[in-house]
Amino acid sequence: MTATLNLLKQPWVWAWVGALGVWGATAAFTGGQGAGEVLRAALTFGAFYVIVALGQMFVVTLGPGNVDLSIPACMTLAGTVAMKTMAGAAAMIPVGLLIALGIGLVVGTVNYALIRLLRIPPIIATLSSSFIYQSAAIWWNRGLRVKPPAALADFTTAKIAGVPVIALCVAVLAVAGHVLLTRTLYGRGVVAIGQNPRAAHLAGVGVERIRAATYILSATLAGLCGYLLAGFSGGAALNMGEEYLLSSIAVVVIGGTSVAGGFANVPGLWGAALFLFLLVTMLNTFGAGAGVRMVLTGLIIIGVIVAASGTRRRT
Amino acid sequence: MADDATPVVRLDGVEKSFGAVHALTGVTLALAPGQCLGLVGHNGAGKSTLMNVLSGNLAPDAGRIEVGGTDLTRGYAPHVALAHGVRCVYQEGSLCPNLTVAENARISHKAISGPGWRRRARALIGGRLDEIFPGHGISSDDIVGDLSIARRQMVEIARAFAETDTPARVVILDEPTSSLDSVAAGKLLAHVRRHVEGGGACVLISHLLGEILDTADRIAVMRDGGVVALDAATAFDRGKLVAAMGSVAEAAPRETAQTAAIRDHAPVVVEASPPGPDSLALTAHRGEVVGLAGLSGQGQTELLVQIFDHRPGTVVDGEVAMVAGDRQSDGVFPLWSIAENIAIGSLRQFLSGPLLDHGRARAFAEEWRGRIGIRTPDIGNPILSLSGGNQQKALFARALGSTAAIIAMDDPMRGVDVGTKQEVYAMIRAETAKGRTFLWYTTEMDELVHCDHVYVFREGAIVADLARAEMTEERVLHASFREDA
Amino acid sequence: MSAPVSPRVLRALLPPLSLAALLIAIFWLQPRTMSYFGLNLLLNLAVPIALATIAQMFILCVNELDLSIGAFVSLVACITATWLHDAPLLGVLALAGLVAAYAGLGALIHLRNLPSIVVTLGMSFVWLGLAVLVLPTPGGAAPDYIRSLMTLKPPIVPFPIIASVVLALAVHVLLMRSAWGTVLRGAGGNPQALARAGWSILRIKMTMFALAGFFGVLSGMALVGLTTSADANIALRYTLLSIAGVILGGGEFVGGRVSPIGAVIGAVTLALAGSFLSFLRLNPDWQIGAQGAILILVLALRVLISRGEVRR
Amino acid sequence: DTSDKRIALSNNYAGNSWRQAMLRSWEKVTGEAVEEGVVAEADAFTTAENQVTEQAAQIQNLILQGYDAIVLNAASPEGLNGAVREACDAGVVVVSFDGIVTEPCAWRIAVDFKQMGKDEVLYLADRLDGGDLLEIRGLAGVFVDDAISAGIHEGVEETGKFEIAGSVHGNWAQDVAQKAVAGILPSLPEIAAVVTQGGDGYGAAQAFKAAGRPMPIIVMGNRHDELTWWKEQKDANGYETMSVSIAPGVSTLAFWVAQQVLDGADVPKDLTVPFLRIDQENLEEALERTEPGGVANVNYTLEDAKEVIGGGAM
Ligand SMILES: Nc1ncnc2c1ncn2[C@@H]1O[C@H](COP(=O)(O)OP(=O)(O)OP(=O)(O)O)[C@@H](O)[C@H]1O
Ligand SMILES: Nc1ncnc2c1ncn2[C@@H]1O[C@H](COP(=O)(O)OP(=O)(O)OP(=O)(O)O)[C@@H](O)[C@H]1O
Ligand SMILES: O[C@@H]1[C@@H](O)[C@H](O)OC[C@H]1O
Ligand SMILES: [Mg+2]
Ligand SMILES: [Mg+2]
Repeated sequence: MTATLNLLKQPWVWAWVGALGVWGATAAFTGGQGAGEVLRAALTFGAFYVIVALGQMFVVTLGPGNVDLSIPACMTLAGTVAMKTMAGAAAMIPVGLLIALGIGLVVGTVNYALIRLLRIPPIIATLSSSFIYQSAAIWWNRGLRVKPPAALADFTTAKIAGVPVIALCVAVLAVAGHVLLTRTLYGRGVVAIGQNPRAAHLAGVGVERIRAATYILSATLAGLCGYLLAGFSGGAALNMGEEYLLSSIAVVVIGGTSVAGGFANVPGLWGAALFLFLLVTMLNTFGAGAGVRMVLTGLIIIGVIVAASGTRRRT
Repeated sequence: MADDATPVVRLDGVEKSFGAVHALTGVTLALAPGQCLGLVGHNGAGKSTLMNVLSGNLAPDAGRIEVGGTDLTRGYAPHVALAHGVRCVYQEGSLCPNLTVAENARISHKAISGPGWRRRARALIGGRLDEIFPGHGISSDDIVGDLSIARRQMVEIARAFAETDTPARVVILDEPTSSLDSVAAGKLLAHVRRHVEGGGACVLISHLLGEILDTADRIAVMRDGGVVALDAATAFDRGKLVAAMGSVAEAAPRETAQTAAIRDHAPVVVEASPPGPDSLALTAHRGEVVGLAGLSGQGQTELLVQIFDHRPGTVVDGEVAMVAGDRQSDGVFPLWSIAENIAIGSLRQFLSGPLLDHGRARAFAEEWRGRIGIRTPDIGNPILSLSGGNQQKALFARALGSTAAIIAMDDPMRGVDVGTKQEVYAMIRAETAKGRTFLWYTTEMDELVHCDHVYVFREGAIVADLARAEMTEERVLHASFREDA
Repeated sequence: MSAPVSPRVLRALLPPLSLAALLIAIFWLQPRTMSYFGLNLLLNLAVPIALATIAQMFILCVNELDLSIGAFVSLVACITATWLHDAPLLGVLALAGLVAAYAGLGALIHLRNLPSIVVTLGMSFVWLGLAVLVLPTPGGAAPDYIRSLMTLKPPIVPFPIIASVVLALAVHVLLMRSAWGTVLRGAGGNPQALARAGWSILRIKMTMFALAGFFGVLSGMALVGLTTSADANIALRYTLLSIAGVILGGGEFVGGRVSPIGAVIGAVTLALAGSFLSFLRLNPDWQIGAQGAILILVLALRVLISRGEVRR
Repeated sequence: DTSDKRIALSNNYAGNSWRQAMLRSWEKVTGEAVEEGVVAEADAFTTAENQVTEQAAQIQNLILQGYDAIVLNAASPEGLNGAVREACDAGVVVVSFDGIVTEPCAWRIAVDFKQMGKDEVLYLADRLDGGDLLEIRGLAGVFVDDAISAGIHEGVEETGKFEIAGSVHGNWAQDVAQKAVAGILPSLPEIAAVVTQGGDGYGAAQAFKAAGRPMPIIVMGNRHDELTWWKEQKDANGYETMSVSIAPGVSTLAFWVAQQVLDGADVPKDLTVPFLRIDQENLEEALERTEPGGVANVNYTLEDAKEVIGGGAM
């Protein structure tokens, strides 16, 4: 009993409740048909959300105004350059991965440099730089869609005992993210900075080093996501990251991370990612028109947040 | 003062609990016009809580509130309190940092509105500042966030005493001098006397017992949520107050001869100069307690930060830990528990491999709670559930518990009660014996006797360099003011 | 730069200086813009952006963020081009209802202590959905009086300039100079202090959100006046533009530090940045990137000017 | 003679392969035209996001730069009317294509998107006796999406054979379509065919494959990966379908039309260009002509333009 109560106090619970709720509603509507299949799809697509949301979560936790709007462009650039470099050759798969991660590294470093050296507020720095990354992607390949190596495509779409391999991998990644957040100097530093950067500095936290690492982490994860998504969907497209701008933020905040900074959690990311995917699926299944669907999407997101507000720590 | 006059304020059987913490256990207290009531008690005794009830910010769980003879218990709220002339200067500060001094005056004086309000607000706050703190150097158009903590405190005090359509019948001052230097504090206390002699009433909370004994007409001593002694000020002396609060005896400062020996023999660990013109340099030796004195806001904090940051031009041999004085903006992590707030300064100690061992961190915090006496049922509670003084203790624990060889303290005793202060003095002594060095900025003259060497600051420069043997209150004060002033 | 200029003055001067620099560059690249006709064309679309930026500024002033303002302006545009045109009473009621809805959002966010980012993120879907329902395919028509107002050709000074100046000054007086506005800003600086002084934070939040809604409505109406008809997606970009405008104008995300004059200047600067680029005639591959580069450049200018500024 | 005339392309979006192909067609054809002295300049301008307001500002800037004609792929058929009106008032010729505008002073090179949608269903009616359809739509609130969808629904009504069992928005992007289809598919009955808007067929096929469902007839668009997948299936198991789309090179047709208007030719305001259709027979040939990763395309010549202006079919 008290265990249940304690569970309900966890900030991430409501995202999971929401996910279960919309999944249940979908299943009820179809009389249970395809419920398992839907879940499998949710795990696959949710995994991509979680990858980028993990990075976004660390950024958002740095405190008010910190957000990475360059994730979509970074995904596109990393996906495009990696696919073109691999040119479909299986032997090049590791090289492609390194390139995607390397692009993330560069993007994150540039973002941080803009924030630190030019003192541009992160939200605008990452938005502005994202246009440059997008242009670089266009210039690199002019929108041509190069196929991923077959082995990469197979890996991203494979299943073990019916569970998507990509979801398993991202689950491991999420555990690593959780450990990083709660059990390392870096993670504690991020949370401290998010509450009070000045106090963090005076408590001996390496404020700027951690900020730099966080923007680099976010971009690197975006690069990874771009690489895997391009493998999964048969090539990199110039608009492949578009959707991930708002969703990465939505997943983070619906998952119970405080937008005021200084408080984050990883389990909520998976809950929120599944919730967002299943929500769209539910409304598609109900056959609602675009207008009604959008209105309901908005209202349900707000509903979950209101329900969760009873448990949220005051900021 | 006669007890039979109708009290301006009467609290009767006031109780307040925060979860398991009984902050107030049935307090009954009356305040007569023309009277200054001194309120003392250990950290967490319930003083601020009581004043929050009186100013309408906390609804009591039980009890009655009477103002001017009327029972206002039902529906009592800040605006009701204000309308009845109850003003409060809060321990944690209540100014809007984004507004100017004059605009902040407008916030708490609703009557200042309509055309020409800005002029009236300037006149109101400027007049009070001139009256209470002559030579304050604050312009009514200064943005509050740009002011030092001491000047912010002055603005807040002046605002509370300012009168528009409602008189300031009762002014509550919750540790008003903790961020002021002794000169400014003296001015304030003189004003308090003027205020009560003009028929007003005041509640003065302070851990500086001398202030209370000198200024108050009556003194109430609180302990663990209740009033344990209440009498005319003349009936108390320092010893009696300390005894009533349940505090321990005082720590003795180090012998003068001993301090000189450190200067001569121990290696130098810090050498730094503030940027001000013609400044002397500060030198600290291993195991020494070096005092940074002078009026508040003369560059002491900046020099500490300069040393903390190992800025170019400073010689710092060893790690530095900081005890913040402005705990709101420099010290506390508001979303974290007490334990997390303590442990953040020492995380490296709890690493096993690359990962933190939370169990060890918690045990560490638990140990320091005991050593420094943080009053809380559970160190897993949020830091903000602590009283101001207890939060400060947590910051001490953070620095003392770290491995740093040099501890920089930025006027760290703000809001710390006498008993704890003595314990901390003793602890500092003990730590110096282990070779730790302390750089201690303080605005309290009494604390300088615990320093082995004192540097006096004025306008961003060090203007006097006093060894323990040559340090007197008079010399410090003399150096604090410009010759030609 | 040896004369001691106070950091505050310098900070306030940054936005107008960036704007001036950009304008000079544009005049130099394309002298034709230096005329009544040219300035009109150059600046008229900045008017609705400036209005949306002011709306965002009210929200930022109380430490919240509105991610739905773009969708909201789109919805207003759709309603203006349909109901307000065909059935003015219904249109006016709907728009008033939207302002009330904004006030309600403020109340909800305050009472349940919700993160405004998520609530407004949710609302952006709601507004957009409603816009699609009101106007499933682009169309509608601007009411004539709005159209004539937005295409007004006053003597000597082009309308967009007059409109921007009036807007900036009016909001400046309201928020920065009036006793009432001072209280509203105070709530951004230290809400607890306001509560202790007997003010209702709930009422302040509702007021600020209602003001945001009101200026959002004006923005949508002005936009339709210029475009003559509406589209459900018409102003989605305003969300980011408005945030960027407030920041460019010297506002901050927390602490109630905003400047209406700066915000209007910031909005105009952003609108002009795009024009500047099209006068440069870049290779299409890099046109998108150049939009980012110009933003960075304008903001970097701030650093160059404010170098050495210190706290306290 | 238009050798001193300057023409600008105003494009609202460059973020997909179709638009990139469109820009490249423009570059190629107008580059030659400038070289040959047909016109003095033909610059391309593109905005960062698919936004009406940005494009309106862009058009106003083009007016200020004194272009003689603006060739326009519009973010909205109505939302740019104010800016287009201003261009016309300033004496600038405006020719819209693909995303056309309704402002009467502008020329329109329209594709009959509605017919395009209807043709998909008519083709299916030939192939099937009936069954459930899945509809993949484009970007909500955009007119092209509405028009194609309206055609599909009209076709379904007229043929009376099909039922639309589900409808999702794929935003003309493979990955978005893949995700939307993967979500809804489990709840749907067996799907006989998928009607699409182009750019989304390959994503749909991937989703069906991942779900292990029988492969329906998926109407394809003109992306290289759509055509390649179709070819692979055709070779492997005789899979049959069709593809309808609009060729990105339509921008070059618009260029020639603008040139003709500037030249003083009498050009009707509304012109129609046929959509690009690929069938089972000419699949290989189309694939041959399509760059890997690109889009099936056609570049137009001055002669093509004259033919369209004259009302002839091409
Ligand atoms: N004196 C100071 N007072 C308050 N805040 C400060 C001060 N100095 C630095 N900061 C804050 O901390 C940041 C500087 O970070 P810091 O000096 O901790 O860098 P760092 O990460 O330790 O550097 P490194 O990566 O080299 O270790 C500034 O951006 C500011 O926010
Ligand atoms: N918001 C709160 N939540 C939980 N506990 C609280 C809260 N506010 C105060 N307390 C507890 O109530 C008790 C009384 O605190 P209060 O702040 O009144 O002490 P104080 O006498 O003013 O101490 P100090 O001298 O340190 O300022 C303390 O134990 C404190 O931890
Ligand atoms: O621009 C659109 C293109 O992206 C889509 O695929 O087909 C229709 C076009 O109008
Ligand atoms: Mg207290
Ligand atoms: Mg003091």
